[in-house]
Amino acid sequence: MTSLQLEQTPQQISQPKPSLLKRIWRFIKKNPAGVAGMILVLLSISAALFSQWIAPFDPSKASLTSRLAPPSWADDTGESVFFLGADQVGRDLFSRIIYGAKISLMVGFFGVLISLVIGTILGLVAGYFGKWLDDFIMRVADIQLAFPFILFAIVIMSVLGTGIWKIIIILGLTYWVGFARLIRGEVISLKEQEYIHAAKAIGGTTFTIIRKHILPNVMSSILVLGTMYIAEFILLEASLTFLGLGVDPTIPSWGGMLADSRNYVTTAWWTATFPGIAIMLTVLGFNLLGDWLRDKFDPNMKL
Amino acid sequence: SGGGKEKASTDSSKGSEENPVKDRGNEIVIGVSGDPQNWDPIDTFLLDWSTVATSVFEGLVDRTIDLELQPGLAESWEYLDDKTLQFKLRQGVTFHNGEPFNAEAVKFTFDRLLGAEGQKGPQYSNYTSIESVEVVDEFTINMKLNTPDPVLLTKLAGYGAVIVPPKYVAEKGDEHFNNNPVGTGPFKMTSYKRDQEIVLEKNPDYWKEGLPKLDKVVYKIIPEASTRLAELQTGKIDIMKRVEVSQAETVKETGFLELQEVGTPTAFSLRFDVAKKPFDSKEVRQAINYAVDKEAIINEILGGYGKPISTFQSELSFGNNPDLEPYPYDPEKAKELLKKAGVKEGTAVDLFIPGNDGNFKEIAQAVSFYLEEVGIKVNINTADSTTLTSDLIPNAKAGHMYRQGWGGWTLDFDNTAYLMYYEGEQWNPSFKNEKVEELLEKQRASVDPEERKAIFKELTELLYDLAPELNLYSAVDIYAVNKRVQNFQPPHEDRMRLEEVTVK
Amino acid sequence: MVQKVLEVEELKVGIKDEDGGRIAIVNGINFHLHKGETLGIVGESGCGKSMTSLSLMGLLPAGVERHDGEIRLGNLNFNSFNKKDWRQIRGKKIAMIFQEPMSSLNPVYTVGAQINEMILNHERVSKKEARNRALEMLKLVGIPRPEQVLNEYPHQLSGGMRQRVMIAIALSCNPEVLIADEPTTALDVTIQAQILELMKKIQDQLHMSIVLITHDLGVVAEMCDRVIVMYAGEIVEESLVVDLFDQPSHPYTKGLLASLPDIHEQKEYLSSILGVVPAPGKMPAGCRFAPRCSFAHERCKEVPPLFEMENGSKVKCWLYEDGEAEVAAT
Amino acid sequence: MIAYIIRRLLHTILVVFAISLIIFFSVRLTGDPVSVMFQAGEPTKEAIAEVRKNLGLDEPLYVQYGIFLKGLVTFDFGESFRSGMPVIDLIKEKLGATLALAFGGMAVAIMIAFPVGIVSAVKRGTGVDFFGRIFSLIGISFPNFWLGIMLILIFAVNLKWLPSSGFESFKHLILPSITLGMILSGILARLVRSSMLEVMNQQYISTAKSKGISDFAVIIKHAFRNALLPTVTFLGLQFGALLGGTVIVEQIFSWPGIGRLIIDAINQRDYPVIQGGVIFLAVIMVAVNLVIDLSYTLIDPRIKIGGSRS
Amino acid sequence: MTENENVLLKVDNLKKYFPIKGGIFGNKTMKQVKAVDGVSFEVMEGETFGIVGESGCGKSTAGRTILRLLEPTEGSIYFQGKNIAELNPNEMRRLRKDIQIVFQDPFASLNPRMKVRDIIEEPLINFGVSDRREREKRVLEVADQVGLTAAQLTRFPHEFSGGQRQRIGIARALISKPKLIIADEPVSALDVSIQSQVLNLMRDLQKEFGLTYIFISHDLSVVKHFCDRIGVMYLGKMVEIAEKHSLYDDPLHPYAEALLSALPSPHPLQMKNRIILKGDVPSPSNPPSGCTFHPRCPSCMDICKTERPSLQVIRDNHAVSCHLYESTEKLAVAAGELK
Ligand SMILES: Nc1ncnc2c1ncn2[C@@H]1O[C@H](COP(=O)(O)OP(=O)(O)OP(=O)(O)O)[C@@H](O)[C@H]1O
Ligand SMILES: Nc1ncnc2c1ncn2[C@@H]1O[C@H](COP(=O)(O)OP(=O)(O)OP(=O)(O)O)[C@@H](O)[C@H]1O
Ligand SMILES: [Mg+2]
Ligand SMILES: [Mg+2]
Repeated sequence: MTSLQLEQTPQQISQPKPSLLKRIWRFIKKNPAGVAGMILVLLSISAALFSQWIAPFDPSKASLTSRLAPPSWADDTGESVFFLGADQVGRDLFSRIIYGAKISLMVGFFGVLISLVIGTILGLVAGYFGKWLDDFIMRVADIQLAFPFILFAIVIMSVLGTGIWKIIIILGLTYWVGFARLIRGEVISLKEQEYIHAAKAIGGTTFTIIRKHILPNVMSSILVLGTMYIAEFILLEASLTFLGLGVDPTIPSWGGMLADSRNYVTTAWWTATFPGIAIMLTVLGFNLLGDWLRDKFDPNMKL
Repeated sequence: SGGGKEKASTDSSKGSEENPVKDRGNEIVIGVSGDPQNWDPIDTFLLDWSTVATSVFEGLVDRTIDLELQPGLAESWEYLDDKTLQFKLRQGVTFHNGEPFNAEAVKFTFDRLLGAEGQKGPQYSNYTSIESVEVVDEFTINMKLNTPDPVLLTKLAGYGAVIVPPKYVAEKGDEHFNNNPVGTGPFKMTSYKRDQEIVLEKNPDYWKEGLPKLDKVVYKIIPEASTRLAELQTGKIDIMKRVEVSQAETVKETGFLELQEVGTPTAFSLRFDVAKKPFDSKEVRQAINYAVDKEAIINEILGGYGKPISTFQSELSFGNNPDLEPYPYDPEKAKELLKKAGVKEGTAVDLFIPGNDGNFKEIAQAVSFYLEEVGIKVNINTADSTTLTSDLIPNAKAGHMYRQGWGGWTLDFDNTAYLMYYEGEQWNPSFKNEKVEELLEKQRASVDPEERKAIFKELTELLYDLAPELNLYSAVDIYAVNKRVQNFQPPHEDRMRLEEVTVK
Repeated sequence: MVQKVLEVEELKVGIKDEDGGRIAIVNGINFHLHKGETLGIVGESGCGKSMTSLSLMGLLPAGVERHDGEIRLGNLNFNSFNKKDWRQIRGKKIAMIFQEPMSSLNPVYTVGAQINEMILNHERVSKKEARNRALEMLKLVGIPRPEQVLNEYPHQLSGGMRQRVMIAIALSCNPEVLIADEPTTALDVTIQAQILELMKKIQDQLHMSIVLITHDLGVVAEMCDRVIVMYAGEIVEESLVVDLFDQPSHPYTKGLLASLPDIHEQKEYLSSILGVVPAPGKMPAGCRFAPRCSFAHERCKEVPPLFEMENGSKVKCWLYEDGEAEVAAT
Repeated sequence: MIAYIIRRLLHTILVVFAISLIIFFSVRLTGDPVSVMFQAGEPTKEAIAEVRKNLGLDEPLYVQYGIFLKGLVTFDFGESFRSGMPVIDLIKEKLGATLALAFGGMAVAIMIAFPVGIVSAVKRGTGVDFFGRIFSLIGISFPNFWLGIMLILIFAVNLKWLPSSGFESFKHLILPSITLGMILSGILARLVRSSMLEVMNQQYISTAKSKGISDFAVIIKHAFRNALLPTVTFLGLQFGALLGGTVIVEQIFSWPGIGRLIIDAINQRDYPVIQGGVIFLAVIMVAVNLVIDLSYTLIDPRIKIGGSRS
Repeated sequence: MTENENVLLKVDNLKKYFPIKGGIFGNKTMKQVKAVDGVSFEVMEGETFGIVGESGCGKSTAGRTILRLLEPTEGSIYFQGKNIAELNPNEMRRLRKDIQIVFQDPFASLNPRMKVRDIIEEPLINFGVSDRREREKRVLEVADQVGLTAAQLTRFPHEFSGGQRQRIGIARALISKPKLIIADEPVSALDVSIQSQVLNLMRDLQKEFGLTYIFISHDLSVVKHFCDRIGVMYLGKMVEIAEKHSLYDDPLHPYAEALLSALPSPHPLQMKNRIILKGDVPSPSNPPSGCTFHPRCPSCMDICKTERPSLQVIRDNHAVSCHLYESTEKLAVAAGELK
């Protein structure tokens, strides 16, 4: 046997690692948009996670005496009051916005989770098995697309009732199409990859191939689309409220706050402005993050 | 009433106080929120219809802006007997298309309303007490009734009984008539762009001397309130219907605008599903009525644009009992009653409200806040408003409490009370009281106002005690009007009257 | 003496690293090209062949830049060039054909349009004249039914045809220098033979100078007059093609030649060069080939200069230090 | 090619049939149209039953569906409960406004997204890229009703430059188009950018540069032309969606479009209009996509309809 | 070669057509790409059988069809006497333990998201080696055989060079102890210096384990170096099958001849007489009539345009499918009898 000397991979030549701070700075300089997105998303996630501790007031504590109190740092007695003002039933707007992060993110995350699971499974099946299954699933997707979202929402709500979870379900059941199409497309091209043939050649069952080889390789696209859909869902929740199909008004959802206070824009600007800013920043954050992820994983991804 | 607290101060654009409307001439533009889609009076029951069509069509009987009955196309009427009503018709009136108004037209109108065509629409059922219309001479008709109807005259002032031109309808057909209505009113419709605008022009041959004063009225359909207000602020419209409470302040602060308010027959209540625990108990229902500070709600959330009510009707309604005071705000009493009824602290109840009424959401939350104070936890559910009225309420799926608003278009408690309290009616999923039903039937059998008044007094007292709903308020409509418009009087029940309106 | 059309001195091409420092991809190479000559550049994948050729065109990809050295084309010095100057010489004086014939033509324009574009860009001719010229070019590169092909789209042509079209485009303005970056690597042997034959024919006709980049020593043997062997961004050997095959000097060149399977000689095992080309930025100090070299010794920790040999070849290896004249690295 | 079109049409019919079935039964789950008609009337039990009978709603569902299907074959969607107008006439009435808005929104989206996407791709990683992307994302970071209201407040109320609502002149089209276009442009810019990035890596871009033509010509003539295909696909899909999916914009700007027609019908449970409208949109969507697919042959000569890319 | 040598694999009239669908329902086969069109050959135990031919001539398709990664359209494949074209999917899956494949593209044939260890281990899991420690041991063993260190096993494929990746691919094929390895252009993507490393490794492994290879390549010199017997493919058909020296010293088919002459010369002074073929390889969806090579053939005769020649043994271990040799050798011998 000829001697097989160990080949050097570039990684083996070690170089002194720059300091952590320096690496972080470098990262920020290289991905300003991604970092901005991450910060915004982290902010809203922490607001959602730690709302109890951040919010100065009970977000559902209504009091007509403080209705539409304008933002101020302190009242006459020097006691701190509503720092972003109070809403139409006298609740502290700041606390509601903090708690609202929870609701908005919940709608985003769980809505995406549902659509992701359904869409990924159907997309995998359609893409991998092709033929009539593919045709069938894609036709169902066509039908779903042609079905007006609002009517769909009303139908679901009259069958299942209303509430935040129903909205999540509605979004999930509507947006699976996006995932399914994306995954299907990816799987179709992935299927022709040599390592998939290889997986078959080494005796892999269909299930193993999908689980071990296909799924992990579509994960990045799923992640990217998921992030973008979170942003979209947060906005859709607001639109549903605008159309009268939103959540119960005691629930502090940004969309609800924004939609229900749109007529106060000129008289009590803070009621709509601050939830609006919260939505904008969070949505922007998720979009930037998604953009960055896509750029990182696959800059040519058609999203 | 009126004038909310001036708390919601603003720094919004007080910018140009100059009236943006400069050269519109002798015409006005009105921003309304909805398009009735169909101008045929027998096919509609929408307030949006009446806002416009009141200027186009007229009935035998008319109602003044203050809701008094007065002669319309009929100069006078009398009961020949209990079941025959004779009308003397006005002479020299013509329809917008030149067709003469006469007994034939009246007969045609009612035959149509009561015939096959009318039966497809929602108006028919209001007029089933009319057996037939007989022509006596060219300007006299007899209306034969099959049963005495105490509110018939009021109904004849209603939408379905306006007189339509027989030849025109016969020749052009119903579909054409739907889109090109012709009546005898002060204005004629010259253009209709669905969901966009309606143009009315002066009817030069109008039978009231010197009226109308305007040459032209344009209605623009603008569903979104904030857009409507923007149009008003920029002078694109002169009158804005349906100003939201939250917008009132802005209007007041704009120099060239004027805010006008008017009480309406529409009452808003949270109705209880009395079949559901704990609202099967009268004490509990009363307790809820005590627990909520309706005055505070009216003053704070509605900015004063609402009137307290004691039963499910407004002060405009025949049958309203002015002696009854709304349940006072008395949380202690409420707690006591609840305790007596054995309702545990923290009992949760479901409240259903329509999701598209921002203002009412605030009210619901205030109610929930008050009820929480007495130990009842309210889960507010929002539903698509149509689902709520057409599905959830009729099928008793609307939780323990649900919002209902009712206008009683006849301005007579009969309409409301019968539909709300008579067993088996569409919007009465669970309430049943024999005494109430007895009284309801009794008042229906009579045409004597005094007698009916007495019955209603008894009925209202009974209902007050039974408390089948938490009566909140009767609505006050707010209109915003450009100051160039003169003599505009906001209508109680959406039926805008514009004959006397002029511009500066 | 034969005229030098192209001279490259101390060419350095690099990328910026994360700290703003430079990582060299091409590290100071010198070469020249005579008129009518074919110069081969060979080397393993990643040794900087393409970067060298792209810097001759001023077409380095984003992030990669030429930061030192001089390139002269006749009496033109590229260092003084602005964007416009570059545009004027590209295609006109120096033209290039690429490795992937499948993707080097724009799929949405006809062949004719793509040749015309080149002609119209550099010469004041009417559209009609340009078209005739394009037709002429297609005939020159031996395309059957050229009139039709002019109106066809690239996808309607086979790989070999496309490469012919590419050559037609490159030659349509009669450039002095043609740079061919692995022009036949993606083609089948039979087609490769056609294209190489064609290039030879055209060179004879037009007296062009060609820089032929390849990693196939067979192609070098076939086509070139002189060869440069590159390793890790540097020139390790430069010699006449005959000398290279007969008496390769640098251990790397020797290794390459030895690892070729020989069709005439049956060996059980091929000899091979162990290890891989180091990545840019991870270059060993001293002789860059030393870690893979079986002749490596102490001296190799220092960077060897380019030694000139008797036969005129130049070698960058300490083995040739003795007895050979050192060539100044300028 | 012909076979391909026929196949697509068969698919369409299948989809339309399925939609008709689903829509027919699902609208009937959502409540009763008759009680909605009596906004201020006297809807006694009997009255409601009477109207229901007259509208044919008391027939068994399968009979109603049969009637509906029969109409469908002849493009007769029935008559609106509300207006008594044939549904098809209602749709025709709205088509102009809907198309105007859809094209307007697309035009705005294209005007924003194409330059932003192209510049972003060409200057990838630079500040221009960063701001371009943020700018294009701003549009999709607001709920559309909010964006609409804000535009009205700024451009109509405060600046008085543009009318705030209505479907009258070109000026009226501007604000709704911007609202719609801003939302679209965010996604479109992203798509243009990524398509451009992909194309810019292609060898033929190097070829183009090696010819000595200007950067602008390289970017527009060579890169962008090739990046157009996914963009057109996306716009095609969006166009279908825009026809019906602009409810909120239509509502804010009082735009008399099909979206509002359908949402009003939904709110009033005007079954025939819902059914007709949805099916109409489905057909349009499929048709637009078919046209887009056929147009690929113009954009990309490699694509042969009915076959695959060669 | 001697008679008693065992036939490991016998391919008989193998066809693989790819349909191009069309028609209204998209189910009508409008055209077929005849990627492999009636190929027959045998592979002996322990030998290396080479398949050469230009791009698109069906080499890969043939290789994959043998493993039934693609379902054959027609024909039989006997592996150790068993017709594997008739096995059900599950039996086939198990048989893959004995036949393995190494792919051309070292970048695309490894799952980028799996660690090298998991890639190499995967066949063992699939083929039911349930003991973890056993698997561990085998992975280390094989890694050592192909020259990978234990430390490298925890890395991901993208951290390796092309040659190393190809070793990973070989390790993966090797771990289930197959009898036959189909190597589909295993060195085409590699630099010459690396190519020789991999070829040497493959030769070592063959010696050590008595492997049989089907070695697919378009590089005639590599094939000559590495294979014992060689089949030349053109447009889905085997045009010549011969023992290597016989083929290289005296190619019979005009195509094989041209192919050999097209090879760039290994030395600048060894210029030779080139046969430059006209035109391009025709499309397999629309192959020429008769002998598919006739439009490019320098010695094309009339008969070639209409009649398809069959493969016949001309001399020892040398069969060709060409009308030029028909008159001299009447004996049409099925490729199966070719020894
Ligand atoms: N755009 C780029 N940015 C950064 N580094 C690059 C870029 N393009 C190439 N490189 C690096 O530059 C080095 C030289 O690349 P080059 O393409 O010149 O090699 P080559 O000799 O042409 O190889 P091949 O035979 O594979 O074409 C390689 O290490 C490569 O990784
Ligand atoms: N899945 C498929 N569908 C349709 N046609 C195919 C498919 N796979 C291969 N082909 C066609 O079959 C023919 C033979 O392809 P194959 O990959 O076997 O050739 P090859 O000899 O391996 O070529 P290369 O040297 O390029 O790898 C080609 O024309 C190819 O286009
Ligand atoms: Mg290169
Ligand atoms: Mg192959």
